[in-house]
Amino acid sequence: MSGVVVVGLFDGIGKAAAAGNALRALPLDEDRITTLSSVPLPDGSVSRDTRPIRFPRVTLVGWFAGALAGLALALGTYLLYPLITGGKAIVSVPPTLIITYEVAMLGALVGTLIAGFREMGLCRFRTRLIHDPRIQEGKILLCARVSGDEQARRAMDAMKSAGGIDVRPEEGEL
Amino acid sequence: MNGSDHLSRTDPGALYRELSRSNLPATRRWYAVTGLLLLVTLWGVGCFVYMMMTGMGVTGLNRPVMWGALIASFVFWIGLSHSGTLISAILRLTNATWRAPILRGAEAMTVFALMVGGLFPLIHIGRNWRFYYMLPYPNSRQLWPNLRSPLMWDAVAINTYLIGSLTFLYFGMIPDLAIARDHATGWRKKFYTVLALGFRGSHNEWRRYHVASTIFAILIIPVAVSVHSIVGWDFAMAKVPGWHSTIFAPYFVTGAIFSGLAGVVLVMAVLRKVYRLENALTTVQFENLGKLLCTMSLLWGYFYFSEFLTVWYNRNPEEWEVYRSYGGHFLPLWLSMVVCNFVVPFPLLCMRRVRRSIPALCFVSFLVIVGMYAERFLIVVTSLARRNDPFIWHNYFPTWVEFSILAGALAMFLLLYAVFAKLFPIMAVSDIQERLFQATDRVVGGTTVESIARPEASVEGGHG
Amino acid sequence: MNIKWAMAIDLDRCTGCGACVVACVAENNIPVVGEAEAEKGRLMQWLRVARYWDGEYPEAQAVYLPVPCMQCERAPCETVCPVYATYHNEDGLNAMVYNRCVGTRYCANNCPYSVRVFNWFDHKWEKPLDEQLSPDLTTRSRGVMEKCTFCIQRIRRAKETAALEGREIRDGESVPACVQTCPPGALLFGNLADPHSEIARKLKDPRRFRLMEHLGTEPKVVYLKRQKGAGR
Amino acid sequence: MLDRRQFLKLGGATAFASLFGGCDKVQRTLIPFVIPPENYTLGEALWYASVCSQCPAGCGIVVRVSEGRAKKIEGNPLHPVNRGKLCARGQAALQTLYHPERLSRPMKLSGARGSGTYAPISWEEALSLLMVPLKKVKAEAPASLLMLTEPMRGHAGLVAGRFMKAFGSKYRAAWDPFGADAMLSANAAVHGVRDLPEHDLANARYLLSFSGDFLETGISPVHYARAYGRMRGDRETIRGKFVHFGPRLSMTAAAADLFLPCTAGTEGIVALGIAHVMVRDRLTDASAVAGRLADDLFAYSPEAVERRTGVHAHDIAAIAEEFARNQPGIAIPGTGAATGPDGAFHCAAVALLNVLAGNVGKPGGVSFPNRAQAFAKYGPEAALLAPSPESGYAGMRDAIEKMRGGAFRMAILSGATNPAFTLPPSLKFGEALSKVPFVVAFASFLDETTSQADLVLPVPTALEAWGDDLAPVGHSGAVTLCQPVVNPFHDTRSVSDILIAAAKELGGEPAKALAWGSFRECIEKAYGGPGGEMEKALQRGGFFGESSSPRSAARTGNIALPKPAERPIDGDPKAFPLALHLYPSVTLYDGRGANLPWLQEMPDPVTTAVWRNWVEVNPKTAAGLGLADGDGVTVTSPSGKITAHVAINPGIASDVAAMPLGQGHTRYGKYANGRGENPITLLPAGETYALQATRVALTKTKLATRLVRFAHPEGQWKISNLM
Repeated sequence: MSGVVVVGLFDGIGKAAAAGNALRALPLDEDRITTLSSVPLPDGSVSRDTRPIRFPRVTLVGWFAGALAGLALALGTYLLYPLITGGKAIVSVPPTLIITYEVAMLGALVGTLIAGFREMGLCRFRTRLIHDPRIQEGKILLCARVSGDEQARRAMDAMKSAGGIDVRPEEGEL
Repeated sequence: MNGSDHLSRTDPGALYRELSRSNLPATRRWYAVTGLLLLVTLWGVGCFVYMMMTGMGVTGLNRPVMWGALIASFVFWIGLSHSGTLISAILRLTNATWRAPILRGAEAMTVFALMVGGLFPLIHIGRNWRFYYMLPYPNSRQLWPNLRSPLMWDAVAINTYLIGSLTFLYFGMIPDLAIARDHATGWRKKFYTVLALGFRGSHNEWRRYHVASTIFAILIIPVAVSVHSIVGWDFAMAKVPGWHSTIFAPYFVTGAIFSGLAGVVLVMAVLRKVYRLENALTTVQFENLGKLLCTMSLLWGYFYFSEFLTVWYNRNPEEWEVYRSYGGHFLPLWLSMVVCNFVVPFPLLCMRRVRRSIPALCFVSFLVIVGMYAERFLIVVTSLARRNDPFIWHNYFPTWVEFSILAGALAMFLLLYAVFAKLFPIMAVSDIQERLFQATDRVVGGTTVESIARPEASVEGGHG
Repeated sequence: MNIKWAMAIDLDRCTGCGACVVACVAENNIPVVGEAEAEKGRLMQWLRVARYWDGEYPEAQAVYLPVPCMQCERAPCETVCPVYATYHNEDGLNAMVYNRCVGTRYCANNCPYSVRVFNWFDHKWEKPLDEQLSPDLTTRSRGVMEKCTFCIQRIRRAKETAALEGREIRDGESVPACVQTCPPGALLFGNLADPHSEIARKLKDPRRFRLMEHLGTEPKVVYLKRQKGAGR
Repeated sequence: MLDRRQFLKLGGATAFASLFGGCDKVQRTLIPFVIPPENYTLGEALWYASVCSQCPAGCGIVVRVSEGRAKKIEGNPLHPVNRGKLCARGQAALQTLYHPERLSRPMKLSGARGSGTYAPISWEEALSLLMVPLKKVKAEAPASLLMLTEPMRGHAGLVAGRFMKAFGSKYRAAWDPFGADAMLSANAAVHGVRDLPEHDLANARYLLSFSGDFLETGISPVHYARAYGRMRGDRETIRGKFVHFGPRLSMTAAAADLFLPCTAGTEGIVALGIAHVMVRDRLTDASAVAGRLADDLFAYSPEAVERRTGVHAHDIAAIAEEFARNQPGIAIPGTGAATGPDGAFHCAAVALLNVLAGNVGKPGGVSFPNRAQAFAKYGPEAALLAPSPESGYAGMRDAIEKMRGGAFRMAILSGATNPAFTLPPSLKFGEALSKVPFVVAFASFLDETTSQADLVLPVPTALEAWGDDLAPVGHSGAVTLCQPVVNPFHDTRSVSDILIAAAKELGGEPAKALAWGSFRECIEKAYGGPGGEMEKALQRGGFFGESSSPRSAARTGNIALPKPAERPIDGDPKAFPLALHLYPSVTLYDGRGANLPWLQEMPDPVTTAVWRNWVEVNPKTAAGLGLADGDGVTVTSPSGKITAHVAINPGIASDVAAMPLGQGHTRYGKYANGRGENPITLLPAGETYALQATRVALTKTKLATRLVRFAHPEGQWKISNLM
């Protein structure tokens, strides 16, 4: 999805919101507009997140994968090394539950971490990503992925007229 | 919000500079302090190596006191690790607004306390160089761990908790690392660039970041509870009078949170003082921690009383001998436990003046730390020293080797913390920014109060 | 043949003389720790003769209680070992595999009888005292737990002899060193699973009791109470 | 799993295969850690029979030998004395063989006399050093040779006795600190037999012990302990009852059904009180107590006895009745009663009870086997092979006096009884020995006595030597044979071998008297030589077949009761409030076991102390003196002063301080030295070797050492928690 991204810095959420509205009026699809900011902005204040958040399912998958691994570890130990201890049965349930539970939680945590990273699009060190460190001074970087020079020009106009600073087209991924 | 054109009421750049003072280039004093800590750590390591080469006999352990100060410290440090992540997770979930300044420090405490605490079982085993016998991997010796052993439960649980806490700490730190990256120059720039993993603050990132944080917070709470429950079960599973008690799991968790809170107070006070974070860490945070501490003191007192009552009423001779020794050989220890954990802290913490005075709160927290260490020591040692067969009773006192290792562990914890604070954002800058962003002053009648605007609760689904 | 080794200790016969202790030390390569270590509570003897006082002068009494490993049927020590260093062998004994032991000492904590001893140091046998070491069993290195084995090496030898002669092991063919030497014959050892063995008959005695029976460890060491007065 | 034979078979197959098939069959799997190493059996062990020399009881042993090294000592199951059983001291005898401080080479004095510094020399030099003065003494004054030994039994005694006789000296003193002098004279007075009785405990229904120590250190502890066990549990419906009188709750007393503490030194009076009741209540056949005896007994009414002994009158009466009604019963005196200044009186009073109960010569009673019968063929020399179990104290005193007077030009020392340690220092044995110009010691270890010699010759331990033995009790006429169970570990020669060699070199009379090539030859000649019967006997451990016919007691009526000695024990009761009760250590015996680590580390049965000695006192007495358990005290008697630690014994009479013998060595190697002080120091040099001969005072002292005990001071009272 590489292409030209028009970016503009705004020093207030009101201006950014106005620019966002102008972009949407171009028209530009909701999923082509996003913001970069140092604090999370409420959804819909400038841009709206249209992609459903599905990765919590991976947490569930991780949990079950972990549970299976834990169960396999516990049962495998009993069955592969069937040493009688304490005069008790070879397979014992409560320790199996504990091990299963702990490994399941581990699976869920690791699953969430990996899925979270993927979903957030982190760890893309080789791709050129749109960024402007000035957001750390409280600015909001409004980004709009445009197709074609015409759309780019109109988008830049819209941003500039909404009070954007340093409005420019950029090559890179969002 | 409110039509304000400012993201926040303070200059974010200035805010970052204020909160990241710990990351300033190291001063001579910093080198002196960490150097000293390093020396003490190395001394502890040296004593451990000496113990390993000579034998466990250099400790004060004996039959029947086969576990001593090292295991008490294990329980203590694992307990200390509890508040950080647990509190942070609970506060995150409940959206407590005052939480932001203490999150990072508390989470870091969890990780380092776990790292230090997790070393103790390895230090204490008789053949440390064979610790890998406890790892499940195929080998020609036909060795495999016995998962019936509570020690294995412990190993698995602590492992999960350590990984979870590290994840929690790191994940929560990513936006701050991004901020740091954008401010940094030189090698730090590269360092933070790698660690921030390309986080930029896009709307999608923020949204998913919040969801993932919430899931982590949800996941880590049961893990934290289970870890200290299992540490409690290490003891409760044993046929040792004084250990074999059903109340141990919740009792240990309570004690862990209690000591952890005291640890958080101390760490926060030190951070506040050393890095001049008075603006971020205000009396609000301390007072709230004080209130929690007061609750936990009461809760601890309740649990201890419950435990005591059952044994006292039952007068099972085997268990009663353990309690009798509280009035005998172990009286000083028992007194310090009760006084430092309940008798002094509870009434003091009921006073607003004490809660709002940072030195007073630190004093109480220190007492609690001492009291909780005494409690761990008492649980581990006394029960063993008064075993079922009275003929072989034997008392125990740690030797210089054990004291050195304990000192080394404390130094290691502080060293890790000092280095961490030097390299990483010790204040959750983005959380503080977020809070300031959401806050506004509102006139209500004749006064002006801070008002918080909350984004809609947009988290869908937790974990399964 | 089904085997369940057991020991009977007749407290009515035991005089507390300690012959069993030295026999055990001699048989099992048990190190001498010296006065300083003894003071720290680190005697290595696998078998102790506990001496309890009871009553006040002039009715004071000394009660002797020899305590070897109870070889519990439901052994609390076995379940807690993270590396299976101690487990149940085919004869129902708590076998200890020194090689596996990493020294968590959990087993010792979980043993209500406190009969497990730990090698706090590498114990040395001053030359040429090492010549007395029995080749039938190893010496134990530091960091390893050890305990009474019912002299498993003697059982092993007797079993091998029996196997070579193509028969089953006979009652009394193998007894631990302590039982062998006990001057008043207070100790008796045998196969409880064999209804004709001496021990099976002896343990029908109504005086039988087991140490800390309420803990449910099902010890295979059974005591016979002291009697009072003449006659039975 | 492989056993040895399978392994050998496999080994053979492997060797064969490797010739033809190459070496591609290398073992690839390790021995997994699931298998305990004890499941592999290494090599075959051999068992050799011999005799135990850790005390004079003469138990038969079998020694397990593996790869030429002795590994374990067990009782010889065939031996009549111990029937396979063995005590702690016997088990520990193995450590004498491999003791790091054992003498391995002859040594010549290199420093001042008595300094204990020696230089190793060769056997040639050592023998010439021995022979030159020996020849000179033989030529000039043969009567000035002194031989100081422990009592030597069997042919070793014969060799030594003949040697001295042929040499021309009559000064052969044999010293045994726990010799049964008092019991022998009491038996002579009461039974008319000057010998040790055989107590048939196994068949007795009632057992009265007066300070008896028969289960721990008495004449034959294993023999008695085994019989005691049988008395308790071997009969279907009968369980022998055991009542103990004595000032101290000892290990033996602890085994009793009823322990009745009495004032120190009053055991005989209690016995007479019982006798009084038996006569008064006609519980005995009156003919036994005709004449003077009845008059003598009149004074010992239970009430009078209660006043003197502290034992309740009703207890005495009840026990007298029980004793008389439960036939057969036995009354036994122990070391504690026999080693008082009037030990003979106590022993006689106890022996009288056996007579009154009519148990002499009956199963379950007391009998007198004929010990001399085994060596009857030697005629008058039989006494050399089966010496009477006396302490030889008179002989020692005489020898010391003569040494001091310069009567001896040469002394030969041998044996483990260590007179410099076990005799009261006030006898000045060491000083007297230094007056002897040349002293040669035969020893395995340097101790307080042997370290005063000019020449020390290493001897084999009992496990490496030939010999024979006749046990004092329980032998049933059996002669035990000793053989070297292992090749001598060091280059050592036995006393008998050296005496035989010396006799040969001296020529003349001695050479004729000791006409053997070696001591082994002497034994072989005596028992029919190699092959045949002796070989079988060696395998079995001795000649156990023949049993001697018991002698009946020579006297049954008209018994004269010995008068209680009117000598009070040393010390003014005001200055020295406590009677000192010395007893042989259960672990160290007379002190010879003190250098064996196994014994030092075996907790004492009563105090559970290890590695050090102590003084036992009653808790009330201790509290009265301001002493707590474990405190250091100075024990002062009129004759000396030592320090020790207090060990509370709740079952000891309140006017008694008890100490075990055996510790307090100064020159017995690193395991024995510096473990407290020798309580013998407190004893006066009396007419008899009396251990209960003085009173002491205790004063609190700070000591650098601590008394280590196995038992927890609080926990040891909590038996109720356990049962």
